[in-house]
Amino acid sequence: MASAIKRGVSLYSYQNETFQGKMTLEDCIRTSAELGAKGIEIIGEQTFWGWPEYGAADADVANWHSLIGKYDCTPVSHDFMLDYKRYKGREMAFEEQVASVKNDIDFGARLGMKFIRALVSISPDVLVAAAPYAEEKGIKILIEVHAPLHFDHPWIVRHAEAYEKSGSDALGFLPDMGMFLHAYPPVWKERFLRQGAQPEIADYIEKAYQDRVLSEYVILGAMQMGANKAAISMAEALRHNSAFEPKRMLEFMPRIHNIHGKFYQMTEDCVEPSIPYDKIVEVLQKGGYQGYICSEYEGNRWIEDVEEPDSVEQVRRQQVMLAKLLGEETVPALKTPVAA
Amino acid sequence: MASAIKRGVSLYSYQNETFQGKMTLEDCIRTSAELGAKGIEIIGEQTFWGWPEYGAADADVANWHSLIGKYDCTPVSHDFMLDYKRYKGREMAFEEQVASVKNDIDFGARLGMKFIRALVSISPDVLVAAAPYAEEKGIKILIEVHAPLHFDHPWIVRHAEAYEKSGSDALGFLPDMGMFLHAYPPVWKERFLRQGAQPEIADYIEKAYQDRVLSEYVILGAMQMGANKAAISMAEALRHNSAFEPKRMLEFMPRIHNIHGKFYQMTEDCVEPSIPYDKIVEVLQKGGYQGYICSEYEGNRWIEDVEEPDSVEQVRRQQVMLAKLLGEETVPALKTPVAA
Amino acid sequence: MMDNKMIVEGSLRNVEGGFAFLGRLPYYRGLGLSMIEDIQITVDGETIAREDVRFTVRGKTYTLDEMETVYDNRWNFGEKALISALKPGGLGAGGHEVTFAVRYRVSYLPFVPTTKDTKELALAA
Amino acid sequence: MMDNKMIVEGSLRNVEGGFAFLGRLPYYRGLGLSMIEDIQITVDGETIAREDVRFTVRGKTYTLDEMETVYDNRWNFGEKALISALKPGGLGAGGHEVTFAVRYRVSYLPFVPTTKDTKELALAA
Ligand SMILES: [Mn+2]
Ligand SMILES: [Mn+2]
Repeated sequence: MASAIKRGVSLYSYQNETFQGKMTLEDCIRTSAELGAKGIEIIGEQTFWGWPEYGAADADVANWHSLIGKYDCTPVSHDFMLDYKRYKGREMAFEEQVASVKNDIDFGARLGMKFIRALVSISPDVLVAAAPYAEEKGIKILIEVHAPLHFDHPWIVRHAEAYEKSGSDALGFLPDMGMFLHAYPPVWKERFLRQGAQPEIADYIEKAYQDRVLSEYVILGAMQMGANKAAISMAEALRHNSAFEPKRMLEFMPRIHNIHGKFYQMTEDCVEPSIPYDKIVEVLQKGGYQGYICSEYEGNRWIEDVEEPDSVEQVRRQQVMLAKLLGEETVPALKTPVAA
Repeated sequence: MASAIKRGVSLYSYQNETFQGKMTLEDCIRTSAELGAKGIEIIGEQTFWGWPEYGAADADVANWHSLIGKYDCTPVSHDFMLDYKRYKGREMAFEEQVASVKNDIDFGARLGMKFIRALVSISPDVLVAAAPYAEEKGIKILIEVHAPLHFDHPWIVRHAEAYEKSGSDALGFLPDMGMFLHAYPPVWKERFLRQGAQPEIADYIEKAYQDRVLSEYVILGAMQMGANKAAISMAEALRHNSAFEPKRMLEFMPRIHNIHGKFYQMTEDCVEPSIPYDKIVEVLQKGGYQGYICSEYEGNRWIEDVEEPDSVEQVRRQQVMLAKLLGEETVPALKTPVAA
Repeated sequence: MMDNKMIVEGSLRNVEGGFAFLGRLPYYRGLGLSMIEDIQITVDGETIAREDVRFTVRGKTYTLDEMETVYDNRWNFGEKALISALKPGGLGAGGHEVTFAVRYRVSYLPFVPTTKDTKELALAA
Repeated sequence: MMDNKMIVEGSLRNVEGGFAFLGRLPYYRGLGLSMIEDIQITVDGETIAREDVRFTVRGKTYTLDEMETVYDNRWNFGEKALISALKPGGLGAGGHEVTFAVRYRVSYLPFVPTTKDTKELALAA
């Protein structure tokens, strides 16, 4: 039986190609659609030149709608970046921040999105103040719960409390699956090895992470083994990453409306070695989740020193995995190769 | 109605007096008993000279039992310290560690304790290996869940999984209430002010903690305000402390058998300004907890630079607070002053 | 990310009063110009003074000091900006080692990153 | 904790071949002697060489090197150890500034702390 959970892609995944002009917006949308990932998420200012400082051109927005229609896709989320450090030496005042969020609500609505994604650096008060406007525009503002934070972090708890108190259903969460990092990603280890990390120390760190040893102990252990700079960096990466529990999403499910399907590497047999998608999908189904899981490929930055990332192939593999976990009968496949 | 929750004291609370020989073991036990805190917890090697390197004298152990009997108290926990770095340059091997834990199980049993407290630095495998011996001796080994860790930290989750897998009920948790640090402790702030922290920056840090701002942002904010060394230390203290949620104990209640009633300061009207004991007691009652809450005074180190800590008065105030929260009708009071 | 794609290959050339190349921001998004704190160009070991650096996008040219208060223009994602150095006579023919470093203020980071790219570039005609 | 109680007031005196005072470990528990990594005594700005420091508890005296492999004795909680410095002639009459620093290995800490106490002490008769 097919699941109520839907598949999507954040175009962030194709950043290596779009940065270099190797894929157009149409390539991105068509590729996702062919894989059956019909939900499209974007970082507004990555996809639309000009946003927000000099605005997105009407022609570009018209093109967006035309492509979404052409490939039978659904706009999911505009991920916005509130640049509250825009002015050197002072942070934006509260009202300026609220106005900036409203501007992104407008842009999200203009693109036909249901959600706009807020970063965790934004104060809950700003979002609460913008919530009535979001309701008017039919938009929900979702804060991205991202490692090293997690659903039991006091800052996220404070957001949750503020949302409840606001009484608005225009405020919610967008969990990034990277917070469930259950194994040290092989592509990370390999990069640190290329940078010269001693293999036996890299093995030790990988094993210690598997054993859930506290990051400060692992860093000390590596230092005592004589770790060089690359090996210490490999250990220090643990400070910002952790293996939290997917089941902790359950308590927050009524406010979870979109999911970042973060991944660092999909192997040839379509497995993410570091993030337990089987457990994740199980939890989401148990929680009655009916939104999208949007692929978010972030392995590019870990391999670009040695090979040109193939983002499309990586996304394809993750979509194959997701379709299988969701009980779909058809294996996602690409029809149109992207000219690279 | 009186609660099933019982009151106790960890003699750690009187460390400033016992270190200086101002209070004897009898003073400690009598004082606690007079306050109605009949459960006595100790750090074995603090109370018994010689433990573990040259052992505790039989006469000292006999004295312990005689005092426990004289004041109608109950031995609760021997907090042990597994010194796995005893040998310079190498950590104890697995079997040595297990043997060391067994030694402390024996000592706990000799003292009539129900529990021995393990530090979080110990591997779950070591505790699992020692569990059958603990069962034989009628002892439970409890790992102390202490800030910056918490019940959703992967290392604690790993312990919980290992305990479940072991099938042994001799393994459990001892939560330290310091992980529910809901406000910046006034005694910490005052100490940093004495060390020269700028008052406006200290106020900013206190407020930012109240707002649950991420520690790294608070540290940067303080630096940008021109924080001096003391003010930066005040901000950095946030890295190791956090406002987790008492309700997260509920899931683990079947394995929670003792509680550290950590406190930094009890005001004259018997309030702990930084730890929400009202919420904590509510959660413990909801969870059907029937063990002890043992006072653990740790304000001493924050004020000793400027005044001689009065640990007995601090413990008295916390016991008054606890008795009230637990619905007891009698207000705990001291009968015998301790000659200081 | 994209660190090694900051300098656009084959783009080094002499211009009126100096030399220039095309540069990209090493980031998964763009940034308003007020958040570009510094751009440092080093050629064959010699660092160009801050006041001798110019930044050009879509026909508009700025000094680094000017950029700090530009709130209505951006360095877009993947956009090739013209990075110029005032250097009378420009560069000599042949190969040059160019380092291009950008310091940018990112609102959500508790520090201000600098990213750089070094490439051996041949002077285009 | 207890940093300011490490040196026992009024305990400084000259002994055969040097001087000594009573010292306590600044910790809420004791430690096996193998975990005491170093003890440093500074008097009036002069630091005593490691090999000239002696540690005595309950009648047993050790050099610092010896202590590193002592597994059957402890510096107990609050216990006053005799800390001696070999210094021919000892100290002159009157007041002296003494700093007493201890570096100790704590299994659960990911670093090795050093704690010290400085006091103005008058030489007892
Ligand atoms: Mn994400
Ligand atoms: Mn404790």
